Amino acid sequence: MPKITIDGREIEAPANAMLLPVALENGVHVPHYCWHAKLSVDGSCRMCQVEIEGSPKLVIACNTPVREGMVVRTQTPAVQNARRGVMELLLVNHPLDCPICDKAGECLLQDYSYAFGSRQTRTKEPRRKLQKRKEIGPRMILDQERCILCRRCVRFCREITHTNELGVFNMGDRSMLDVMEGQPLANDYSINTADICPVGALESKDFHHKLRVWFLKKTPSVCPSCSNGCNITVHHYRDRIWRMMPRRNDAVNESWMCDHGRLNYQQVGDETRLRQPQLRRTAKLQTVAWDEALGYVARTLRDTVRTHGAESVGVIASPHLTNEELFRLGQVVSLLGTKNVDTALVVGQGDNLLIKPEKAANARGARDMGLRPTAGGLNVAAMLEAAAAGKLRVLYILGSDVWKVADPQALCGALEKVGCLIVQDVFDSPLTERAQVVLPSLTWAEKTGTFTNVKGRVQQIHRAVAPRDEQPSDGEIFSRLLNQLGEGQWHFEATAVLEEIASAVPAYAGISFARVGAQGFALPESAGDAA
Amino acid sequence: MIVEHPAAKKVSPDAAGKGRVLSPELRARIMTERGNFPQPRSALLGALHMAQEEQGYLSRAVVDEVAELLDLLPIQVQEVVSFYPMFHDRPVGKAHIQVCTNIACALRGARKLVRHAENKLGLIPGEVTEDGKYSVGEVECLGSCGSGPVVQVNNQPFIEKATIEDIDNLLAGKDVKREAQVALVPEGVEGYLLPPNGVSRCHIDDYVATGGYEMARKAWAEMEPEAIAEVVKNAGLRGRGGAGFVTGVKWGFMPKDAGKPCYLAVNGDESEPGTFKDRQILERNPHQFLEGVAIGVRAIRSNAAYIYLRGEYATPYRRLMEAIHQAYAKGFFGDNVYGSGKSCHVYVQRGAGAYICGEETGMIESMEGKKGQPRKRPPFPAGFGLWGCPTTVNNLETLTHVPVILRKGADWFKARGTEKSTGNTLFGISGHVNRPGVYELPLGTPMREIIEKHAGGVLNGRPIKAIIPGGVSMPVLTADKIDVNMDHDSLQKAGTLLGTGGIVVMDDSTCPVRAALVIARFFRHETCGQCTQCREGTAFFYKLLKRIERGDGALEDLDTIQSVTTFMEGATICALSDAAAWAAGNFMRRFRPDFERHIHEKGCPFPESFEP
Amino acid sequence: MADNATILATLQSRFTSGIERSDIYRDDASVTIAPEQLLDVARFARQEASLSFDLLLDVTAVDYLGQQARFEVVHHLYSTKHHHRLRLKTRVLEKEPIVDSVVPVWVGANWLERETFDMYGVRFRGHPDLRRIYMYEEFQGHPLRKDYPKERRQPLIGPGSPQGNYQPAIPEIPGLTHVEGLLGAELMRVQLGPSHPATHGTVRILLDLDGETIVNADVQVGYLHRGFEKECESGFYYQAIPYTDRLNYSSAILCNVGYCMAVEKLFGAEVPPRCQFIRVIGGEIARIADHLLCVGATALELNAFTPFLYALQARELIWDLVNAMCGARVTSNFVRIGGVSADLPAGFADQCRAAFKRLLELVEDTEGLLLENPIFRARMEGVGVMSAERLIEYGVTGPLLRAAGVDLDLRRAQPYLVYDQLDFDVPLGTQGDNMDRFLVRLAEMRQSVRIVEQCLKMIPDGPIDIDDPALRFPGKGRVYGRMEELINQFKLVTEGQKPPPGEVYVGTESANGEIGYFLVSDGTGKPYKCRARTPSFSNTQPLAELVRGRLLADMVPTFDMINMIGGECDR
Amino acid sequence: MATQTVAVRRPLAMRAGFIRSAFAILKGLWITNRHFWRNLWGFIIRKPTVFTVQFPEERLVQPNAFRGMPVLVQMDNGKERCVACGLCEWACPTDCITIYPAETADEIERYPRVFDIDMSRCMFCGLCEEACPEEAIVMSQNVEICAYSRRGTLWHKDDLLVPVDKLLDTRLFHVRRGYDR
Repeated sequence: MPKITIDGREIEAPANAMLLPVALENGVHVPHYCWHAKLSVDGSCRMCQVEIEGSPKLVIACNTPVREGMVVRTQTPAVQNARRGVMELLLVNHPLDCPICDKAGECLLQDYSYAFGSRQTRTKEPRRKLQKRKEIGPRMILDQERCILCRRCVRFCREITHTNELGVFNMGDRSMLDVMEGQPLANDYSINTADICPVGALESKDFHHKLRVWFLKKTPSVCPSCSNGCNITVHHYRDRIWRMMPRRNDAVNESWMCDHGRLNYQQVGDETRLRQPQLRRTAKLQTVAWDEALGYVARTLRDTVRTHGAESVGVIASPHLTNEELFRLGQVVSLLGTKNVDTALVVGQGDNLLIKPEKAANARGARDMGLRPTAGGLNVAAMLEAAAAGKLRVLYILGSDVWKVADPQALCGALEKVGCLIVQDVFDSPLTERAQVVLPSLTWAEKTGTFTNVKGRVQQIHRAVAPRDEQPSDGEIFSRLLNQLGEGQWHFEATAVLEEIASAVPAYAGISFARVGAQGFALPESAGDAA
Repeated sequence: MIVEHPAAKKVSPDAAGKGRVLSPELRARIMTERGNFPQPRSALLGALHMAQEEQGYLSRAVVDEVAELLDLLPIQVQEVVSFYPMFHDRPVGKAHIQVCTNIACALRGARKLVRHAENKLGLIPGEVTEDGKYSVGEVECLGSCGSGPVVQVNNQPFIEKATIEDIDNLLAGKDVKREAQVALVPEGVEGYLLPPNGVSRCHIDDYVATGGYEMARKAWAEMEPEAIAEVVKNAGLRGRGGAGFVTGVKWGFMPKDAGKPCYLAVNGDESEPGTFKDRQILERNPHQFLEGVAIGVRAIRSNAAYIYLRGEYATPYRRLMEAIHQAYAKGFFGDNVYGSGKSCHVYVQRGAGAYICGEETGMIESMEGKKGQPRKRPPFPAGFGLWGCPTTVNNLETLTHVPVILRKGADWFKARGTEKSTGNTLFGISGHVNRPGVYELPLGTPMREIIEKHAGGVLNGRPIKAIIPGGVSMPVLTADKIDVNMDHDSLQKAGTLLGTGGIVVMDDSTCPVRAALVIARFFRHETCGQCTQCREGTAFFYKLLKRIERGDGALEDLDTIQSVTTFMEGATICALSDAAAWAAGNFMRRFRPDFERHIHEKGCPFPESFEP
Repeated sequence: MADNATILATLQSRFTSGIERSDIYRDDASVTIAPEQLLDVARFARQEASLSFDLLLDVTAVDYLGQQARFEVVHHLYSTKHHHRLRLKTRVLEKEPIVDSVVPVWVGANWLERETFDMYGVRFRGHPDLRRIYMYEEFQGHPLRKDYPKERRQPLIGPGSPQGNYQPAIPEIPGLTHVEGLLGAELMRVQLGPSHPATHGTVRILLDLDGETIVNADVQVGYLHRGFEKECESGFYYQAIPYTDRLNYSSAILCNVGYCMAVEKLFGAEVPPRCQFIRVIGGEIARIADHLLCVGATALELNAFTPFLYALQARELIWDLVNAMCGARVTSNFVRIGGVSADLPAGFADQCRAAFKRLLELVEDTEGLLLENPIFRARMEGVGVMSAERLIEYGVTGPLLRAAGVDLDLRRAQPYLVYDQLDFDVPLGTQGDNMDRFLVRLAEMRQSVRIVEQCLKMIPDGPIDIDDPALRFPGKGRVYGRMEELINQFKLVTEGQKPPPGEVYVGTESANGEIGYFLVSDGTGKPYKCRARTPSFSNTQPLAELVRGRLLADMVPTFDMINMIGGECDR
Repeated sequence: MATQTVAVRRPLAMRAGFIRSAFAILKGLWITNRHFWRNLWGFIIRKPTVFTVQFPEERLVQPNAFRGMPVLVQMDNGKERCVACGLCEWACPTDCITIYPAETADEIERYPRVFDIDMSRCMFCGLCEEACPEEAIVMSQNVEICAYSRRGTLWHKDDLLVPVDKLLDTRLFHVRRGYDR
């Protein structure tokens, strides 16, 4: 562990580390463009020059290994002059695009120019003209004029996705970033290039000209699209999600996320979402009050169990719910006494980077919370069979994944026959068309709780946007059902429920929100996935 | 042009596919070339040269096909194609007339030739005549400054000291005279780099007759690598590529047992305006150089040398390849050389017109078939060079000294030149002198002697305005510094550097702003575009100087130049940025009154000056 | 005048243990003292001859949310004798935010402490009457606390409030001295205001009358409370400037100047000379407008209608000047951090001279109609008298204090901007009655005219802004065409000026006395604390005492002469 | 330069009440009469010296610096100069501006799809103009912004557009004076 001194502060650095990450980790902000924690060192932007005692010239911190006894200065006049120089020269050809550039507000060029650059423009020369707003992929736009040729994106495509779509063509000041004709930037992770672009050269089409970034509020969360559980930051404003950005977590997703997950936020603000509970009194579903709907559900369940036995009730859980909600659901199930409980899970394609085949954020959590058939219980297929045979009288389906998983004929047959279908979901679906009761569900962005990813890492999600009309969360629905079904006063408060889980589920012993923290909590190895 | 290499491993080209544009022969040759290198990608530049020769230009289909042959992605090939000025990704004329407009040629009126050709064809640079026969291009330095202006048609030998009539003849399809460049060992100098005046020692027998390859034999058969390095170190031989590092010491940096192959990379990419010496060695004395290569390979415990030769040098390339064949035939190269049981191979790669590939790591990148962008250091080439292996990079002229040193001993060598700058060197002198050319002289020869005695004084006897002592990347000197000695230390004291020893003389008709502008244009054209300061700063200088030259400058622009030079010096991966800053900064500082006159008089105050 | 180091040394030598910290930042001396020592330090500061901090300018608090000693109660002191300043700071715990009241030392602390209690919930031990002052009794929470969300709705405002059956709580008035009138009758309680034709200012005065004699008065301010400080703290530094307009809306530029000077002091920056002159010109013009309103309205409320029209006609001329200069007549929003929004318009000097000529005629006429008028004199002379010492103790500043003969004008005592280069008189009264106050204002207008005329002659050419993108937007022409300047504009607009962390107080002489801004910066673009010490608030406080025992009719001229500006008093 | 204190001169003590009162009355009459004749004369020669303006028949001529309601500059091609950069929206202390940007095929790719100013909240402070990097929003001479409903105080983009030449002599002249500050 070499000891080095940065700006008079003694710092212990890991051996063989480069100076720049060491400085950044210790709170010494050395400006940089081309360096990125997760990419190889390029060393071309020259912004991170620092002074090292005994070295005649300034050196770039990103490519200087730490040495025992190294004395580094980052604020000397020479360093400041060098930074001013890089800034001035970078801006010589930069287009006056701040007003129309989506990056304005989180642009490193702006930040560093204001902090380290010269105050006045000295150049009077015309600026370089290159192609603007070139569509380089289904989700990405390139503005060559804005590019400062840091080549982060090039390295991303070379080193992370290994797809090599981007390249720098020509030499000298004619250099420009581009793709080859016929080979668009279309990989599954293409929007990450917009994140790592320090300027507005690469922009995601989805966020293009949507909102100025300084309006955005940020809430840390976890991507709901697959069981990898990529850490994200939800950017929202006026109770609407505008974009999602990956949040660095070296144990899960490094600094990346896939395009599919990133763009999978529209459903939260969808106008066609279910907002009110509905009840089918006659042939048509009618909007009713919450108490009425829940009362009906509780009554139906209780009466069915009483008259036909617990085995005449089936519950199909959703792997999109949080651990806390699933735990509550488990309590409902055990109160009813039925063993017919399973989770419908969509399994699709995965890749070897981030995308996992299980297309739900909390499939592992659903298994861990016991929402799978126990001895003598029926799984999804068996439940549908039983329903079609008229043995199952009430089917309580959460989410619409079952529609994608089950054999359509079996499902239709089951739904025809089942006495009472209760559907709890975010959207209308063929299921709701056949339902007796429809309960609206909340999306992940509107609630707080935990997801367990495929590797058994428990991670927090936080409410980013407020639900409309004080719509209760799924956990709240289960708690109210519990209240109506049995004795006791159940409430739903994620912190408290997680404490209950900690004491009730052995694998989750000792878990709490504090322990989960921002970077998640890995369940012990012994608590292997029961799948 | 590529001759099948004796050492090439045979790689059979796959069966000709459909929709292919390259001829099967060419595909086979590319596959052969591919076998020359540890990594297929290294064959890229050669393959592109061949493909361009056959196809005229490198269309997308060619790019795709070359990529396929070399296991690359089209984008990797296209990046390289777009990087090198010699590769055309759009059609050019059957005769692509390239006129060098850099400083030495410009001083001799290159601009008039360009204008004449353009007017005659009714073209602007970059266009092709309707019949597809002709196109005109300006190029930055063809490496024949001593015989400027120089014109090259396609990749044929240069038309030196070109005139307007030459252009007319060319366009009329007639033969064009090709006058050779002056390259002499002046009387009283014991020359060893150049053969005796008027003699060309291209054939191996001529060379062997003078005791050639004896030292190579000795090195391989009798000497330990350390001993060779020691002799060369004692001789005080400093690299002739510009930086002047002691060659023996450099060889000592190579790891003793790296567990990987080591390579000797030879830098024959002289592309700096004012420098045109290596060409003379290759054209007239290639075997001495090859012997130096063989010794160098031994000295660093390697078994292969890769020579990187600039792409425009058609004749030197031919001569070199012939010499290599002769040497292989004689067993001076190959496996088990001189019965040592070791092998020593030599390979040649051609550059494609990028000056930056003269920088050692830029050259290594280029040799690996990539864009010639210098590498960041650390790691240094001695540990991580060609294909990740330890590599020593030596200048072509430097290696040419080595056999002589071994033959005659360090003391003999040290008797030439000055204490710290030993030996002879090839001084190239160009610009406004009566006898421009290459002269072999000991280091430390006074500049006045070179200009007035050897080069015959300034044209028309005019006074001197400015002298660039060692290629345009070295700071310019004013006329009063003419008495400086041409060695490393003296020049450093005078505020400049020896560089490659290419002297450019400008007489008093010369406008220093225009001279600075031409040089700035060169650096702008040749920067690799990696580091911010260099990419933007060189272009910034060019635009700014152009504005000042036009008469639209302001006094604060001069201060801007001054401060931008401080941003560019010592701040980038390689030294090109420094060179560009020195050139612009020193012209501005040393000729500030002339710059100010441009601003005050709103135009150029030198009516007789050359055109930039 | 003792320098800061001496002040701190004096305090430290006397209180060896109680002083936790003392420092001088940007020429402001401040000491942090243990809560239990506050009263002793206060007494000492007031009584020690070399300190003699007789004027308590301000009491407020800073909420350091998240720290255990969450509230910092801040007192700003001034010495009318030595003309030096001191800031006393006391940290109190979040759990029991209690600190000693300094009312026994300075009676003027009364309202200031009530305000601090109201806004922060800090309680003052020994305070005679710790009620809310701005917010109504039913208000829940303390609005200036950092954890009080700006958007929060309260039961009595906004949708869902029980407006139908709302009965306002009637506060108890403390300290009734007479329960019965002299005539043996019951005291009559009369409500003057909040909107009364004889008061120009929204204030509610509960009066207990014995016949026509005022036995008791409780002055209740806060009807114009707009949460100035909360608004400032939720916006950037530059966004607060329009809000300062609305403090003393009859002399907005003076409020702008003080605020911008405070931010500049946080930066340690000084504006160029031309800017300083423009600020003086603007400020003095605004001062004339303020005095004209006071003079005219007083005449009106004493039933002299014509002088009112003359005064307002004169003020109209002033508004034209302000309009030409700032682009608005009242809400000038003229001064900027690091400069002013625009240079003086072409021909402004001539316009000024012409306006002043007519203005002085009108002032003369106003004066001519009033000063000889027996009715006016009868209602003004000898009314509302209070001793200079008592006024100082109340924290009164400005013309009110000068009318009592106290030589306290910050332009003279602690010259700022270019006042030290100017030649002007400070008019003082002799008897301290309403007539003196009236005359001082008249005289000050003439002095202001004199100052502006001098400035117009002396004003140098040069820049009107600090050319530093950390403070001031770059010139527009440069923003449109140049990259660095465009970026600076973007950064400055989106992130605001970011002064280094620290706290400063800047007091300037506004039309009604010292307007002081106390800013705490945490290094971000938004002020962590932005406190305005406004003269009207302190000046209104002695009203009850001024009219006690006088006839109800005396209430009107006394209140007029205090010249309470609602926006400034209630913030 | 120096400042000094001076005592204000108080009117003489009231003696001989009647005479002085009579004198005061005469003086008052003299002053008011002077004003009366002066105003009358001004009325006759049509150069009124009173400051009353017969609005709406008569309107004040405002100085160039005058800050009326903010408007959007309309370019010669009829489009707004605004590119929806959002700086004014952010700088506005009262949050009265609402902008929704969108993309166009024009050379400058961005334009405000929606640009609303809530005039009931606007306080005419001019910070939007100061923040604007494009000279797209400027204060105008117009102050007549009353409406019959709250909705009516919401001004939309089309209402806000004012051709640039209409602003040139007034506010733009003023703004451009400060270009090279």
